Amino acid sequence: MLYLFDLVLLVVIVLLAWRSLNDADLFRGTVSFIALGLLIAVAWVRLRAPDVALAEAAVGSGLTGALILSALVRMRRRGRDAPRPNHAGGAIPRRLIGVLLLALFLCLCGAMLRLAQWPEGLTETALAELPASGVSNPVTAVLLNYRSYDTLLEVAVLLLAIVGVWSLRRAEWPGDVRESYPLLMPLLRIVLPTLVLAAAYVLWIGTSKPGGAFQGGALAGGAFVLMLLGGFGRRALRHRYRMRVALSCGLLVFIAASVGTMLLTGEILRYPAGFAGHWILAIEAAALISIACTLGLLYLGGRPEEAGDGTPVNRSVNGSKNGSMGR
Amino acid sequence: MTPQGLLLVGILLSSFVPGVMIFFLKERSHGLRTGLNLLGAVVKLVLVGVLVVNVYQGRSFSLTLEFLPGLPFALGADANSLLFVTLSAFLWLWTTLYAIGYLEDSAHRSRFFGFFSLCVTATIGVALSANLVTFLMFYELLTVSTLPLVIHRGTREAMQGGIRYLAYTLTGGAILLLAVVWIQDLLGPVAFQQRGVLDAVVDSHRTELQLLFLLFMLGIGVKAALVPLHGWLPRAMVAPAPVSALLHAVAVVKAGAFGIVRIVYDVYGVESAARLDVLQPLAILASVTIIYGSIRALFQDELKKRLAFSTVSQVSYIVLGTAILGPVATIGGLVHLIHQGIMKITLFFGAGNYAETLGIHRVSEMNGVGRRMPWTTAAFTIGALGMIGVPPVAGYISKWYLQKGAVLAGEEWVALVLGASSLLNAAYFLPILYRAWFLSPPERWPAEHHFGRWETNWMLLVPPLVTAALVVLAGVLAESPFSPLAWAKLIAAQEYGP
Amino acid sequence: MSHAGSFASMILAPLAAATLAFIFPRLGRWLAFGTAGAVSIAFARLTRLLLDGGVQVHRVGGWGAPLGIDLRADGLAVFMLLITTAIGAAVMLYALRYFNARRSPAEGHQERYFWPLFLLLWSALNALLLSTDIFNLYVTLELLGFSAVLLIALDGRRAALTAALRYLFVSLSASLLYLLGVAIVYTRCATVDLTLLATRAQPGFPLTIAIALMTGGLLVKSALIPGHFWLPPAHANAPAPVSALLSALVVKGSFYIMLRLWFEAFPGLITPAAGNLLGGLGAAAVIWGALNALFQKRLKLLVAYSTVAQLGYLFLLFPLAAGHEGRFTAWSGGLVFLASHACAKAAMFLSAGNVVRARGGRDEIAHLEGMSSLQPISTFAFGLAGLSLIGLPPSGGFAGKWLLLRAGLAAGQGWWVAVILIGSLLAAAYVARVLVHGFTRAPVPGPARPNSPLMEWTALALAILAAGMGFLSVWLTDLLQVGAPAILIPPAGGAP
Amino acid sequence: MMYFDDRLYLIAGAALITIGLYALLAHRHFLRRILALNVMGSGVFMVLITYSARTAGSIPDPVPHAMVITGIVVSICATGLALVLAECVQALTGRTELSDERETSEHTGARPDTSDEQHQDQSP
Repeated sequence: MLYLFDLVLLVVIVLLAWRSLNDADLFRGTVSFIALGLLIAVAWVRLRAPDVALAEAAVGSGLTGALILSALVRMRRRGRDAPRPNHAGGAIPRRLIGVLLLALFLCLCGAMLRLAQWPEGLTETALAELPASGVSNPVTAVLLNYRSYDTLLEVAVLLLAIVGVWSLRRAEWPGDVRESYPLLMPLLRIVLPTLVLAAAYVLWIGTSKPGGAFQGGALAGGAFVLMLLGGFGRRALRHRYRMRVALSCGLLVFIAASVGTMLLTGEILRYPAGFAGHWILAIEAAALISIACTLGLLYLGGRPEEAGDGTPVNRSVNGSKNGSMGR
Repeated sequence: MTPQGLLLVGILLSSFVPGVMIFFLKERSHGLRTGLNLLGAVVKLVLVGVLVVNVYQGRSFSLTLEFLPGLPFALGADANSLLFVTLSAFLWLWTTLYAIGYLEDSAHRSRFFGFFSLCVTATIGVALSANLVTFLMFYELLTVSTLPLVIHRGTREAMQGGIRYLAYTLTGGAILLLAVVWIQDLLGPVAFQQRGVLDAVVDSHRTELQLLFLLFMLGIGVKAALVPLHGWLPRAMVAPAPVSALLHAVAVVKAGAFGIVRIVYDVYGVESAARLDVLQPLAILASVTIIYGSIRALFQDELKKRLAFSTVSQVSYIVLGTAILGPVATIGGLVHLIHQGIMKITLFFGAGNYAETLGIHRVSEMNGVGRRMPWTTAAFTIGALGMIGVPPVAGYISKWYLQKGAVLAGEEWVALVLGASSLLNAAYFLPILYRAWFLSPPERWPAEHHFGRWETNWMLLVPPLVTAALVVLAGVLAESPFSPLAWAKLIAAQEYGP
Repeated sequence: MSHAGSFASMILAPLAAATLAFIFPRLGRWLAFGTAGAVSIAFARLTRLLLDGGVQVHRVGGWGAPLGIDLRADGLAVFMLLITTAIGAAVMLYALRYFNARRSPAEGHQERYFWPLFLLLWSALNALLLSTDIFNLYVTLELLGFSAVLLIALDGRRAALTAALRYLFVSLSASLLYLLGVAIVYTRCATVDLTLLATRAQPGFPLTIAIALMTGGLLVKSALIPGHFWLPPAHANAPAPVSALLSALVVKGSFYIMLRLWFEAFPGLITPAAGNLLGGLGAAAVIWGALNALFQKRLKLLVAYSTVAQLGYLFLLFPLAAGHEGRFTAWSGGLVFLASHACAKAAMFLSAGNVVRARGGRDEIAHLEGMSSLQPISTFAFGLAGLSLIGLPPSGGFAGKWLLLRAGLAAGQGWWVAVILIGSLLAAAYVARVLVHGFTRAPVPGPARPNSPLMEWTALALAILAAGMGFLSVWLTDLLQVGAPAILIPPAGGAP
Repeated sequence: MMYFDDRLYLIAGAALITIGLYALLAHRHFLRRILALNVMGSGVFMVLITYSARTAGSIPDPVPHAMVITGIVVSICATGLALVLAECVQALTGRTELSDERETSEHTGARPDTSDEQHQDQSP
């Protein structure tokens, strides 16, 4: 029964993947992609990876889909050449690609299926050290203790993304939807605080159960996006200095924690014994703020500038490429 | 660093430092540039003098620096290098003076003199290098620092000449690099002083060593302008006259000839080379070059081109002397390294004077030039007679030793080559002298300049007179203890010594 | 404790400075200046520790591999850090004057974002060089790739943005291939630590595929033919200091990971055929890149294609360092060549930037008349850097080629020798092409806009470093000996 | 431990990677390529997660889970950057596909028509 479920799930996943990439209409493709993300999250649950499933549903499917959809809308609106239908033609003959990739597929399957006798992985080691790690969720222990250095660099990637987006162009504010959807505002007034609370909860629970800064950050980031859609917060974004601090506080706190732990224990990010949980929570809290802001502002797709503030979207070509025009 | 080492470095730096400083001078600071140039040249000459005296008294000079893993950067002063160092340092002084006079008021002088100084640094480095990799380093530096001089004028023709020069010499350099790496692989680091390193492997690696010799000759033969690798030399004539003087008499061609001397005597050793049967082909190639260059020279109307083909021919005398087994031929070859240098530089100074003063570039325009410019023409005449080999001028000494050496070595056919060459030399130089002295001058020279009381700028006049005097002295006083001949005999004695 | 501070300043100082530069844009240049100082001091201390006490390992979080992530400074890492520090500092100085907010608002925008991006790139590089964890290397690769893409895009023109986007696509897909390889390796060996992998890796189909995937991804990132297509437009259209960083350092990052994988983690799994394949592609790159460079019309494209060619030389290291003799010679040769190319290419892009900037953005080679008299220092720097690319002594390029040639002859693989020599001649041809045009007389001293002396002299300093690096080659080789992969040193007798 | 057939998941992962790679090579529209990269990424993640679930321990191996979470965050950053960059390119070229290499290497054409906009945009 479960086998059948898996089979159907995976077949649908593969078909959706094909569809999302090859559908003649990009919009439908993107919608397929979002659905694909949700199904993949289900697959993660099947594979006993609830932390990943949460992250996938919130970030991989939801936010990515939202980003692509809004970009698609903007590109179509701008487009002198509307996105051409499917099969625009590639650089390399398709048949050749097909043959090569088929070979690759077979090689991959062969290699991966042959890994029949594998070592145990690091489960036992990770579990053995769990009591000393300060948290009881093993995934959080890996992310913020065993391999916290990866996470530090990952938070740096988030900052880099926002610096990059801001360096590229000025934001085009989403059109004001308040008038077309009168019910939106009351709804948002309820949903937004709930989401923020949920984010805090997910962060908190992450120490012991599935959840954590990224999942919480994604929720809060979603709230941020809704806020932007609802037209809130434009005034808040005017305080660009505060915004920048919020975006960077995760990384700054993480770096400070690295230096602090190094001074205290002699090793970077080796938390003082007995206080690991506190350090982790502090880092996660700061990271959550930065992650939420970053994801929200990625959705905006540019730097929020005073010039664009309050006025509707600057739809001209000029307005969209402004800052990047230096030489 | 020992004081001995410091002296060697000082000799190199005496042109390198002024050269680098000159690069950054403003174009208009003429006085400072001239001062630096002459100061460097004089200091270098003095230091070389000190070196020669000390070596003569039996002190040895060497310097090693860490360079590549297992392979140092090494300088040293043996008899061979002194011969070349002295020639270069001495002619460098006069060429500098000449160049200052020649380039008065032209553009880009800082750049020019900067590279000029680097060029001589490289030449001195070639002379002083004590192992193959150091030699290679300065050899390539020479290529690179000469290029800007060749293309100095910035004309299309100059560019083409420069590109051809670069193509030939860098290809040669790459081949030389291959040979150097290869021989290092075979023998370990090859220092010039240790002779006979090859003896042990001559029989076991015969073909490999023959091939290596070929590579060395291909690599170095480009600069020595051996036929068929000479193609760049006549094209490089587009350079200003002092550069031509430098290329032909002091630096590039000489470095090539000197390199062949080094390879045959100090890397292979004459005996090993003879056992490998590589000298005979080299002698033939040199002979072909001698005849070919002379014949081509015969048909050139452009004066500098005629001189250029003459160089192709004359430099191979040195190679020929090296390729013939026996001390006498060696003496002939080595002494010609000096003699050819001073004779050819005199000729180029003369040609430059004609061009700069009267606008004469072609032999056919030289009618009666001896009456307008008697001093220059006198110097030119001495140089030309030397080239032909008229006694008692310097060229005669070289040819005499070469001839005798060939006969002693049982290579009589070389005597024929030398005789033919002398005839050809006479055939392309005598008509010039005849025109200059005995035909009547035209009513107007192509582009005449006047320079006060002398026939031309004094800075252009003094150098050819000095070098012409040397040409005579080297011939007349050949048997004196400080003559080039005496030095060549010393080297030959070492090479063939016990 | 002694080395922890050095590791931390290497990675965290630029990271913190980048964050602060983002929050306080006006402080960007001062933060960069301070970072250069901090990184230099950390580098000096790390070198001292290495030379006195051998390889330094820092266990981040105190766990140690396989559970934790290790940082390690061995000879190779310090060697690469040396290059990174030197060029990073030089580019920093150059950029102080290159972007000037007072000149135009556009430049103000560039300046504002250049510093955080530059500092992030720097920390990514340092993190990459010090990491021994192949998953952590994936994260650093992404950090490096993103910052590189964004720095290119800073130029703002159409060509630059298009090139940046193409580079981003290529870089992302290559990273995913790499990550897939990491996944297989982790499953097979239960660790992602390079040192542990060396003991745990067993030959077999899965690991072969994993190595192939990782190598493939890294090859594309290091622009080896046929994965080179993205490089010329990206490097040629970026702002000058960025081009210098990209060509000198960024492409070398992925090459460095390849070295770690092939010679440290999986030396037993590499067949000679695989080495020869890489060598063959490298040889093709040497020739193809140089030929392309020779026929470019634009100066910066010429320099960029030259990078394609010069990167090819680095890959000759793979067959030669796996030969039966002269392995360490080849290894050190390739790396000395890498160092010298980094300095020379940075100098070349910076001086080309000076020349192009003085001409108001025009960079057609045919219009370089009078370059040698209008921008003498930059021309000189370009020429000196060219000497190193050609491989004339005493440049580092010469030292590197010399060692590679020795290794080639020692291993009896003469065909690589031919490639090296022909490549040198082609390099000479394209360098000479620029210089010869630069020596033609300027009709009129054009409307040149003078460059800051700092920009000119930075380029020259790097060029001198490259041209004289041969004299450092012994020191560099000794440095590389510290903790060199065991496979390079044959058990009987040392390296030649 | 719940039963599942890991081979199915591995094949599905390989299929996602291959499909993504195919779309990346075959399509030129920016958005399709970005989607393709995401699909490819999901494939890689699926391989990692499947392996972690296969390990014999009482719970799945948490290390690959952490890696995948890192990977997901990196992918959304990449997606965000690529989208904005793509929009910039579209704004400048009016196209939603990467033009030929030859076109991109000639930059001079872009300059005249952008110079005045630049001032306009940048003036505060």
